[in-house]
Amino acid sequence: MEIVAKNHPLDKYLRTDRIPHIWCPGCGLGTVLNCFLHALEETDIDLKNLAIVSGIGCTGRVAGYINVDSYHTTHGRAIPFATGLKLANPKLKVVVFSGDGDLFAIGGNHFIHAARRNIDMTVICVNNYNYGMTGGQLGPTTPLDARTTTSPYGNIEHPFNLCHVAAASGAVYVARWTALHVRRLKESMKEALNKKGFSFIEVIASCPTTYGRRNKMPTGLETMKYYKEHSVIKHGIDPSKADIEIGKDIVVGKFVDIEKPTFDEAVHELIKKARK
Amino acid sequence: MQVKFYSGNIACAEGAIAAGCRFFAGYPITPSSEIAEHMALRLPQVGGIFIQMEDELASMAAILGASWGGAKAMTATSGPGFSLMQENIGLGAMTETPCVVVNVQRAGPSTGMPTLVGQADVMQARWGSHGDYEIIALSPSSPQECFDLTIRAFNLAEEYRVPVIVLMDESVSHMFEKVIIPPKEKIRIVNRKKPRVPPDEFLPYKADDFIPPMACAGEGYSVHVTGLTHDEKGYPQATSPEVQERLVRRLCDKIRKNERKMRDIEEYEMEDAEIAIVSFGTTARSAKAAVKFARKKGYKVGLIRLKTIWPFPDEYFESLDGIKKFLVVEVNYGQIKLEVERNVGKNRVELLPKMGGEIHTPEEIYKKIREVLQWK
Amino acid sequence: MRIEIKFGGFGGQGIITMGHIAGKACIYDERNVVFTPSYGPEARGGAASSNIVISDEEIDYPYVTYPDILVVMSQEAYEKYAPLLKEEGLLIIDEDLVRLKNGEGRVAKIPATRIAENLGKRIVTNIVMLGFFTGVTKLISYDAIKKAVLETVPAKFKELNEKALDEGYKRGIEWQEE
Amino acid sequence: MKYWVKEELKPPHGKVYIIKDRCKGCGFCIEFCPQGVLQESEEFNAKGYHPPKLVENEKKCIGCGFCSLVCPEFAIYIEKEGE
Repeated sequence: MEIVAKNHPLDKYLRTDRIPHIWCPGCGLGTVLNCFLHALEETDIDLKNLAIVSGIGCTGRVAGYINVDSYHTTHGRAIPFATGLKLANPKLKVVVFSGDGDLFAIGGNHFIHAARRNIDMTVICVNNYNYGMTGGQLGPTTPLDARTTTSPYGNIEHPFNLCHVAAASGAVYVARWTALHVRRLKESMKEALNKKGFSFIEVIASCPTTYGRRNKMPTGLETMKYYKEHSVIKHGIDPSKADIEIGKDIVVGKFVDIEKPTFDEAVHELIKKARK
Repeated sequence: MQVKFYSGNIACAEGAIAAGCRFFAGYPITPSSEIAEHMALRLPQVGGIFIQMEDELASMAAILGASWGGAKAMTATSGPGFSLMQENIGLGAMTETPCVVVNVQRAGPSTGMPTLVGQADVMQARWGSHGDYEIIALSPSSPQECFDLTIRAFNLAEEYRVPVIVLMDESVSHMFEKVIIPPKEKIRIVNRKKPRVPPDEFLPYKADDFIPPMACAGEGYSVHVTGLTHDEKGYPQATSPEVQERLVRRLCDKIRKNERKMRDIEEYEMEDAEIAIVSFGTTARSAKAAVKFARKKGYKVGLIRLKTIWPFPDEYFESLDGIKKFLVVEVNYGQIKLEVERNVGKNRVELLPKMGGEIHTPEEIYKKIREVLQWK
Repeated sequence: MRIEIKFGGFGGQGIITMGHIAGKACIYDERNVVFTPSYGPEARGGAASSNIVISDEEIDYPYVTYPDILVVMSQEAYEKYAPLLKEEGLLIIDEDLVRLKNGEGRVAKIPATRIAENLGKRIVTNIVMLGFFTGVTKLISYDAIKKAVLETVPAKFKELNEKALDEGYKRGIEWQEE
Repeated sequence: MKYWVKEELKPPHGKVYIIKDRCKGCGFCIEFCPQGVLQESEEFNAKGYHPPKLVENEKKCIGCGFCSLVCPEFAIYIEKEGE
C-alpha cells in the first residue's frame, strides 16, 4: 500500500506556505522545478549563497517558490538584475529561471550580452512555445504554423532555436531537454550549477492550458507522451542543426561544454591591476 | 581637504565614490557619458565594479541587483536613457531598493538637443514609472553641489530605501569649478538598516517606522523580493486590495511624511521679499544674478532655490504668505510652476519658461521681474 | 570684479585645453572661476571655443556673453566672436592666422603657431598662447599657470611645454611693457 | 560439478509516499512509471482531483524515483527499502 504523507523530502527547499503553486494541472513547470530541487539536493551548494532570479510570466514565479534569496524582477530584466547581484557579491551562485518570452523576446538583448560577457550564472529557460500567463500569445519560440491567440491562422514567424542563440552568443554550457527527461535534466542542472561561466539549459515543457489546447495536445500528459515518441538525444551536435519544427523530432542533449574566462574573474583581475 | 577643478559630471562621480558607491552600470549617452567614463577609471581603484551594459533597461536592472547584492550602486544617463530606466525605477520603488540614478537633463522631447541643456525631466523624475510611488530628486547648481548632493543622494537612498534621482542638467554637468573634497572622516555616510532578528523571525517588509530593515542576498535570510504587490513577508498578494492599500500607502508616506527632513532650500534675499523667484539647477544661478541686480535697483525680490525637488516642499510654500508673486524660472514650459501653483494658487504664480538649448540669461529674468512688478 | 574670457579657434588647436588650464590656474591663485567648454560635434570638427569667468566674488551666471578678453586662433573664430568683445576689451590673436578688420581696439599679437613650430612641435601652440595671455593680462600668476600646465600635459612633453609657456609669457610681458 | 550458493538477490524495492491533497491529477506518475505500479484512485482530494494509488496486483515498485522527479506538485516520493 502507498503511504499517505504530509510532507515531501524536498519541502526544505520550498516556501511550503506558498504550495500549491499557481501552475495548471499538467504544466511542465512544476516538473522542471522539481528536477532543479533534486539537483540542488545532489550538489553541495550552500543554500545561503544561492540566489534565484526570475522575470515575469509563469516561469517567473519559480523564484517565489524556492526558499532562498529570490528575486522576481521585471519582464525581461532577470538577467541584468542577476548580473548586478552576482558582480556585487561574487560568492553567490546565481540562477536565472525564466520563460522563453521573458528571456528571448523582451529580454533577448540581455541574454545575448550576458552570454557574450560570460557572466557566471546559470540560466534555465522553460520553453513552452507561448506566453502562458497572458493567455497564450505568440512568442519568439512558437513553432512555425502553430496556433496561438495572436496567430489564429497559424504562426508565420520563424522561431528562435534557443540553444543555437546561446551557443552563438558565447555560452560555455548549452543543453536542451524536455520535461520528460527528468533524470538527464537533473544531471544537466547539476553540471550547469557546477560550471563556471554562463551556462544555459532549455527545457521544453508542456503548456496544456494555453498552447496545447490550440495545438492538438490538450493535456500535459499527451504532450509528455509526444516527447517520449518524438525526442532524440544527440549529444555534441551543432545546435544550429537542432531547430524545433512541428512534426519533427525534438533534438535534445548537451550541445556545448567549453571553458572560457568569466567576466567576474576578468573584472577582479582588472581591479587588482588598477589598485597596484 | 583637497581642492579640485572638476566638471559637474566628474564631481558627481567622485561624490558617488566618496559616498561608498562600489557598483556602476551604465550605457553611454550625451551629456552624461563622462560620469560613466570616470567611474570606469576610478571604481576599480577602490575595489568597485564598473560594467557597461547593453542598454539603460539593463543598467537600471543591474544596479537594483547590485544593491541586493549588498553594494551601493549607481547609474547615470540622460533624457532618452532616463525614459528607458523608468520601468525598473518602479521596481526599485516597489521593492524598496536603495540606489542612485543620475539624469543629466538635455533638451527634449525624444533625441532633441543631445549636447544642450534642458530641465524638462522634472515631472518624469516624479511620475516616470507607472503606479503610485514617491521618489526623491535632488538638483545641484554647481560642480561642488554635484559632489555634495550625490553623497546626499546615496545617504537618502540608504535611509529611505528608495531610488534617489540626481537631477542634473547639461550646463552643470560640463561646467568646471572649484570643488572642495572634505577629508573622509568629515563626510557623513548613511548605511541601510539591517535586520536584528534571526531569519525565522524576520519579516522583510515589516516596517515599524515606515522603512523596513534590508537583508541582502547571501546574508541567510532567504528573502523573497517581488515587484508584485506583497505582504510583510514579501510574498505576492496580487489580488488583495487591502495589502495594496497598506503597501502603497507606506511606500508613499515614508517619503511624504518625512519631507521636512529632506527639505533643502537655498533662500536668497528672502527676508523682506515681495516677489520670489523659484528656480533650480543651473538656471537658479542666472536667477540669483537677476536678483542681485534687481536689489541694486531697490526692488524687493528674493530667490528660492530648490535643491531637493522631490518630495516637493508643500508646507514651505504654503507658509510664504508675504510673497505677492512667485516667478518660476525653469528650462521647460512650466513643470515646477505646477507644483508652486498647487500650493500658493494660480493667481500668485508667473512663469518664465525656456524650451531648452540654453539657460536663461540674468537680463531675461530681470526683464521679467520688471514686468511682474508692474502687474502686481 | 567679473572678467569674462573667451578662447576660440578650430578643432585640434587645443582651445578647450587652454580654457581648462587657465581655469585650473585660477583655482591655484584662489580665485573663483567657472570654465565652460563648447561641447559636442562642433568641438571635434570645425570651430571650437571655451570660456572662463573669473571673479573675486561668487560667480552666478556661468557663461560668457560679452568677453572682456577674446583669445582667437582662427579667422572664423575672430569673425564670429570679435563683435561680442566689449568695447574696452582686449583682443589676443595669433597674428599669422587672423587678419584684423577695421576698427581694432586693444590688440595683442603673437605668432604663436610659428613659435611652436620653431620649438619643434606645433601641438604646443596653445601653450605658447596661454603663456602670452598670462603675460599680457596678468590675470593669473605665472606660478599658477605653470603648475596647471605641467599637471595637464603628458610627462614626456613637460620640458617642451614649459619652454612654450615661457616663450609666450616672455612676449606677453614685453607687450605689456610696450 | 559446481555448487551454486544461491545468494538472495533481493530485487530493489521502494515505498511510495503520496501527499494526496497536493495532486492536480496530471497523470505523469501513472503514465511513466516504468513498473506500472500506480493507478488513479477513485477518491477525490481536497481540490477535486484523483490522486494516484498503488495497483493491487503483484506489481512492485523498484524505487527508481521517476515519479518523484516527474511530479509537478511535489506530491509523490519514494523511499528505497532495505538500504
